Amino acid sequence: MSENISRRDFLKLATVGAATTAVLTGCGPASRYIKREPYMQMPEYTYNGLSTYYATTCRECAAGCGLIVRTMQGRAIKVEGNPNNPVNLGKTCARGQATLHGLYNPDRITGPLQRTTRGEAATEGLEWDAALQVVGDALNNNNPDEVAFLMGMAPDHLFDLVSDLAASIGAPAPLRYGVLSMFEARATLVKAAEDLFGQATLPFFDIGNADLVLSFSANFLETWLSPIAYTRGFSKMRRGNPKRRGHFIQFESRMSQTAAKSDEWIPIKPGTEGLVALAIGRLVAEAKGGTVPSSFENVNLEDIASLADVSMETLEHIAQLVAEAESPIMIPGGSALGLNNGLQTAETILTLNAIVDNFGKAGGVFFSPLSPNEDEIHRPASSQEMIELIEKMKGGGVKVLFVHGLNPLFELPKALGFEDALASVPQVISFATFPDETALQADYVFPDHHPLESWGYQRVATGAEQSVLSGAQPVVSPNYDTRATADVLLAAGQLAGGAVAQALPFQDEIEFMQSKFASLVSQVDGSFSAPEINTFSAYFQQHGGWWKKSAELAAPSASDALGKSIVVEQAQFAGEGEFFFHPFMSPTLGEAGANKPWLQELPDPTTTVMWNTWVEMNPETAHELHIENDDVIKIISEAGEVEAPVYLYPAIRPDTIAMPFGQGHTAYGRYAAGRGVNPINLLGSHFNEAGDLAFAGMKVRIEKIEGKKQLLSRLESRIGVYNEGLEEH
Amino acid sequence: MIRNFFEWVMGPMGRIAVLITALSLFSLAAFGIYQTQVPPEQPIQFPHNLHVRLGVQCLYCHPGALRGPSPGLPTQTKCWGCHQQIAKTFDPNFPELSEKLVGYIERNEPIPWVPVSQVPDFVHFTHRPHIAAGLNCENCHGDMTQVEIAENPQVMNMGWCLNCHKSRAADDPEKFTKLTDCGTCHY
Amino acid sequence: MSIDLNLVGAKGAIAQEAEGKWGMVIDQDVCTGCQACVAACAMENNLSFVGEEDAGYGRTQHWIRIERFWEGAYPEVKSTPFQPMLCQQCGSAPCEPVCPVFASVHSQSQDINLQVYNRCVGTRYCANNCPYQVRQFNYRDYHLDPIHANEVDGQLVYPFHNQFNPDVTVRRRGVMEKCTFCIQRIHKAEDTAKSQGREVVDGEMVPACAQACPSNAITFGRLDDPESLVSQMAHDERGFKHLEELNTMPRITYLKEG
Amino acid sequence: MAVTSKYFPGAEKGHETEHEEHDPRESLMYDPKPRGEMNQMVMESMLTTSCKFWVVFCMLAVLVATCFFYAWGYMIAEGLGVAGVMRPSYWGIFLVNTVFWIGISHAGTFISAILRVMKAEFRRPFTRAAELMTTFGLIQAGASIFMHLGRVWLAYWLFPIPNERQLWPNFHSPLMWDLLAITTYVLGSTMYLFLPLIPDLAMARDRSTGWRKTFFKTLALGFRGTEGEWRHLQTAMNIFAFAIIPVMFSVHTIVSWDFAMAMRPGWSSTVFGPYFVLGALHSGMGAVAIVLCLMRATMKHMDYFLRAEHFDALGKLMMIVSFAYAYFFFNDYIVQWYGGDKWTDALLHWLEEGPMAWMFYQLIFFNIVLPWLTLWNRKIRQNPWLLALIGLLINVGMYWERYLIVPVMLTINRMPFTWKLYEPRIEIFLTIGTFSLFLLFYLAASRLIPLIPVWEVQEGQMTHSLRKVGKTQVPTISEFE
Repeated sequence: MSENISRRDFLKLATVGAATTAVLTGCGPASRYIKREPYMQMPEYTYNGLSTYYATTCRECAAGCGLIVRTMQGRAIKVEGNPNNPVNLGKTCARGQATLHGLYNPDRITGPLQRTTRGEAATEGLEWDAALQVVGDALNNNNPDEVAFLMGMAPDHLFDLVSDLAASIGAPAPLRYGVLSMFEARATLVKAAEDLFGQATLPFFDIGNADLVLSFSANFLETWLSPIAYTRGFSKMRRGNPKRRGHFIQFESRMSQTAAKSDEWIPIKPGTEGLVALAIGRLVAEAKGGTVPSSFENVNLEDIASLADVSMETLEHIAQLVAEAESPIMIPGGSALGLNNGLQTAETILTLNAIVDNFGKAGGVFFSPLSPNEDEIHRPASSQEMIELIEKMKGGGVKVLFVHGLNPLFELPKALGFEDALASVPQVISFATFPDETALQADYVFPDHHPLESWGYQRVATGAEQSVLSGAQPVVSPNYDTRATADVLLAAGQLAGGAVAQALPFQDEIEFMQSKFASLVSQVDGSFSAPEINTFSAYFQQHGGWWKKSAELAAPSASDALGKSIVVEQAQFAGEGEFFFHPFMSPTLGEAGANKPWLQELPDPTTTVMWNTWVEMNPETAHELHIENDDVIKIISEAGEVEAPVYLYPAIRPDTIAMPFGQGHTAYGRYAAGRGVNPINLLGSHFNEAGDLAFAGMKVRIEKIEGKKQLLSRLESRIGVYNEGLEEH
Repeated sequence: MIRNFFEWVMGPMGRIAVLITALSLFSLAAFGIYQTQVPPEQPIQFPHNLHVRLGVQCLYCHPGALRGPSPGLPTQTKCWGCHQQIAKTFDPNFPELSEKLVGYIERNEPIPWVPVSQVPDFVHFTHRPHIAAGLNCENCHGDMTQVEIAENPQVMNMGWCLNCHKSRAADDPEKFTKLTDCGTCHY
Repeated sequence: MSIDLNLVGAKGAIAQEAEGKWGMVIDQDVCTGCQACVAACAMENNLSFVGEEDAGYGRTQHWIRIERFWEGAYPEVKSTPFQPMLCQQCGSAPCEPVCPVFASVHSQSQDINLQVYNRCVGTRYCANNCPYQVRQFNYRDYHLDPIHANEVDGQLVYPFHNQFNPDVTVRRRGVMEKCTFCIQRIHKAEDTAKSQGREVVDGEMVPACAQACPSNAITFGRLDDPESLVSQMAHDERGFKHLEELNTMPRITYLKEG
Repeated sequence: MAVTSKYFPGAEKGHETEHEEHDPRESLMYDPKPRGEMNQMVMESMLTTSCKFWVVFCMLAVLVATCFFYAWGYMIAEGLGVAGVMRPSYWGIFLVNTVFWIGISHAGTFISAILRVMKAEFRRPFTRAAELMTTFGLIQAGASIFMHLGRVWLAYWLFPIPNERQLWPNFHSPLMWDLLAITTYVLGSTMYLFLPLIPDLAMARDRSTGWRKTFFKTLALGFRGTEGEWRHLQTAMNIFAFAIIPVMFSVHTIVSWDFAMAMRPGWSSTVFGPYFVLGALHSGMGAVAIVLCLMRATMKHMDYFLRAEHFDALGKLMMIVSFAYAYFFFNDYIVQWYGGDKWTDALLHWLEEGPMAWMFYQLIFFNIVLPWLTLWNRKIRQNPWLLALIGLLINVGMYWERYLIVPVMLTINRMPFTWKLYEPRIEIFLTIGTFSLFLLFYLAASRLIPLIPVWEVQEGQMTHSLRKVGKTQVPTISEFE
């Protein structure tokens, strides 16, 4: 009873009472006080609840879109597009939005690491001074010819620095590679332009002003070249002109997100894009009544129609449209070029543009302008060039390998044998920000800042009409004990001394960047100019880059193209099997998005699958094979085999199966590791004339794994979406 | 049985028991409410009244109130701006200064101030419009010339907000809807 | 006071003004279904990701989702135009009258549907009654799941929490949530305009989805201002509203393909 | 014997005569026993407990502790993620249970109030058992409602309590009406349960010792059976009997409005009110049959009080109710089908061909076909076990009906992109929990209060007598009621 209540009990009761009152008062007074830790000497504007905005560059892919990051109290809150940057004009894609999930990813590498046995998670930390020493020695003690630099796709300041570094010590120039460049077959596109117009450059397709777009499996709304810019163009093509609505036809064996927006999707047989282009070219030329170009003259339409599995009527109807269109444009896309006849296909399609004579006209084909401080196009390495490096590594020709911004163990097909090659390299130094597969195989990991924490600039290869140099700057102070790779290399260069120290006499990467701006400072045709370099680089950071005021699109010459004779032969498909294999880049994940949970949770635009890999298969085919949704099947190619659950995809050729690239990591953090499979391991090492991997040139067979199901997480309903009502649930 | 109980209650022991029970329950509730209102322990016993008397404006140390949502808490550099020129700072008789403040400066550590006037995180309070509406700091935070350590003069709960909002918008129906709209503070 | 609030509720139930204040136009002809709006919304509004299992079980926290359906069979198969579906901010919202505690109320000043998180007790009646199925429920404290945390000297540290937008409440388990037309941005814009003694100009305030949309498919603005872009586009002949027959008076106009 | 002597002077004699001449009808009313003996029988039925009883009791207690309290606490701590609710089925089994238990609770009031008002004689022995069902059922219903709240610790916001936020609940919301109606019903029916209990408690008080005596003494409120007390009691009971009937009808109508007021295909139907009330009675009658059968089987002397005639009457009631139910059932579906709204069509397709179709057909069989086939037969009606079995199946059918109405109908909405089927998770345990709690209450009650309103039975027997007219005996009812 309450007469003999001890003091302790009373206090107990009292606290209970306190708790209950706190609860009962609902949104009454805040009963818990928060201790706030202000920054050292924090500038006032950071702690009055107002946000600060910094302009920088998105580095989720190589397109070089400008960003404006909202920060508050030293934290990055939200990513928005930079409205001034000509590439994206204030827009961002999903991957750009999710950059923050990289910055604040719980799996980031927090400091320099040393690994005793490769492949094991166990590491021991070391100081940055020691790290610098390691890099310095690596540069010094090795025969320059045996030092190799492997870098990401983006042509940024670090690439320039490494090029200079390599040149100064006489090492081979750094290689830039990205699986994205493989999927969009950049090398082939550039080579085609070189063959046709004698100028190695990326064509720029002005679909914004076109009224008819023929896309040969170009996924320009997803990841192709510069998706934001091309999406803007698409929007303009459709709705930009109130009088007319642009017509859009997509040739592709599977209805991609891009094809889903087309007015006509024509599922031609894989590998026949070039032939179809030839046929259309002839029909158009005849319809226009002009002279039919030599290479198009003797084309057997019926054969092509039957080969491509498309009716003559369709071909004629399309040719009719093209002939009547004011400004038609034809675009060669990744999976059309990723074949052994890819180069010919690319040339044919570009020539098709010549037939309708849209070069240099609004809604036609142009050359992408070079970046301001760029002398010639530096395209990323083709797979062929990677093979050369791999052979060299295998032969023991590489003593130390520097890897930055690239995850070759994930992005290169197993068949290319990078894994073994890596094993035969004595010293591997990775600058990875995240613990990816390659970093796991590296002896040293000297983590770079996350892009949002680092300085830099990035050249825009294509997408904008004018020449653009996007600028990057840190929006937050580094979260962890990371260091900018450029600084590491510069410091290490000083340690190494000799030629390197002379070639790169810079204190830090900012000085280096300024040295690269020098030519731009006083240029008047730019977005801004400055009296001297410091002001210039201040503006540079403020505007998020430097770009020309006016468009600088050069026009290719039609006559060169028409003059060239093209022979398109049949595409060869490697391996035997009843299915064409169509790997494609996941529109939401991209090549490196798998460790960002919100990208994982974004439904794939066409299948609405989240968090996993699937195999797309035509329902009829599946029915014949007694395969249902979510049945796990084994896909076997000459190079390897993977297991993945089936998604019955109504819009894919019955003789084709498709798989998205992006999942299937064995490392790369808690959200990516052990999730889905990596279709790239099904690809064999076959190349086209331009040296690009013939990734679309595989045939595979499938085996159903009896009784094994894996429920795919779909956003869409399994009942309502197919209008098939209640068959499946 | 009931009757017995009532008789016992009516008896002297019963009355005492009832009294004690009632008192303990009451004090329990009182203590509970008090618990939610005690001002927190501050790293430095900062005498507001002294500074105000010396003529330091509120907005000097809490400048954010004029422009943005939160007024901000001064960093040690701000304190140091004045105090490094004040002899008293280094006078050992004033440990709060000569030890604590100087200590923070020497260790170059931030001062972990504890904000006193807090609203829960589902309330989005902005100082700017309130200052713009002609309110002064003391209207809500009390007269700082009277208190040493800052503490809440009143319970900052929704009823308190609404009373002021309503009284100030009584004559203007449009303003009234805006000021009593849930979405004005909760989103 | 109760009377005022009852009026608010009643206003939601029998909306006088069909026009509305804030509105949106979504052009399905140019929407490429790229999910940029979904990601932008998630980043702006502190949406929590729920993981593979819950996502597959219909518990995704997307405030905006992109729908597409299939028509016909191969090779004449066609996917219907991508259709972003988000809270239609109905003028006469079915979700409002059914909430027993006024957690789902009509904002008189902004004329949008509010969800007052701290008032919500989680009856989920509003979600049942929403014909658009755009209200999401917090089934767990997803953002406090230890699997997102690192252990730093004995304490769980959630790096993702650094990114939370301080202008938006982080919802705990058991409450309903939905698209707010980025009301925090509306407030910011109005506050800025007021501090400069002017009205909010058209296009000054855009929600995160419209801001990100690469194909400019989403337009946002004042419907009660005939000059504004959105109110002009809303009268486009391609325009239609979803489930108008229910007389919910949606504030979002969709422009159909072609 | 203070209770009855006043009313029936010389009743012993009358009873003797009745006892001597054999009455052909197997009727409780014409088969009186000495009141002392009868009271003793009731007391014994209360006091004699086998070890079986305690085994069952403990099992139920364990079930309640784990499936009800622990599971609920776990769900509160984890959030509703551990339950199966999702988009679009935001309401799961919790609402099913609520509706089901409210339905169960209806039979009690129906039998004890309406039949009392109608002066249906066969009601007498089992009014209390039925009335207990009302109270206990409503407790489960309330618990289920609170279970389904996302933030149950703030449930008090649903009640109109003055607060510093100056906010009131929204009286537009059907949930609000629901809450008020159920609260009223709980209070009303509990009091209505207690009033007729008083004389029996007094009786028990006079016949028990030890803690039971104090217990009954406290509850009996010192009832001594004076004329004034009887008069007051009768008045009070009549008032409550009449007052509780509209409440009973309104409650389930209002519960049905939770659905009928919502803009969902399949839900917004005007017939839902009476449909739900009939459904409630249907399941309630079934439940009564089960309870009576169990009482008769397990408790001592019950075969005297509960006879074939009572089950027979109950069976007839069940059949009549199932007729009415069938009418409203088909009304609901046919009208909706006739409406031809495309969403409703999709919904009906979903019900008839979807994965839950088996439930739909079982519902039709158990609730309509089965009673119609069997209850015609007097033999079946009079067999307690068969009737209980039928009652059980009817309840299964009714549970399916609610399950179809809540989660399964919620699957189909106006946004086909979100259609998805609900799967119960922790709800299953919570459902088991509520059922065991219900049974536990019953077990406790069976040992704590007389389940047979013995004074009513005696009253009935007093008022029925066989008078000699010429050579034959005719049953009569004395005018005293």
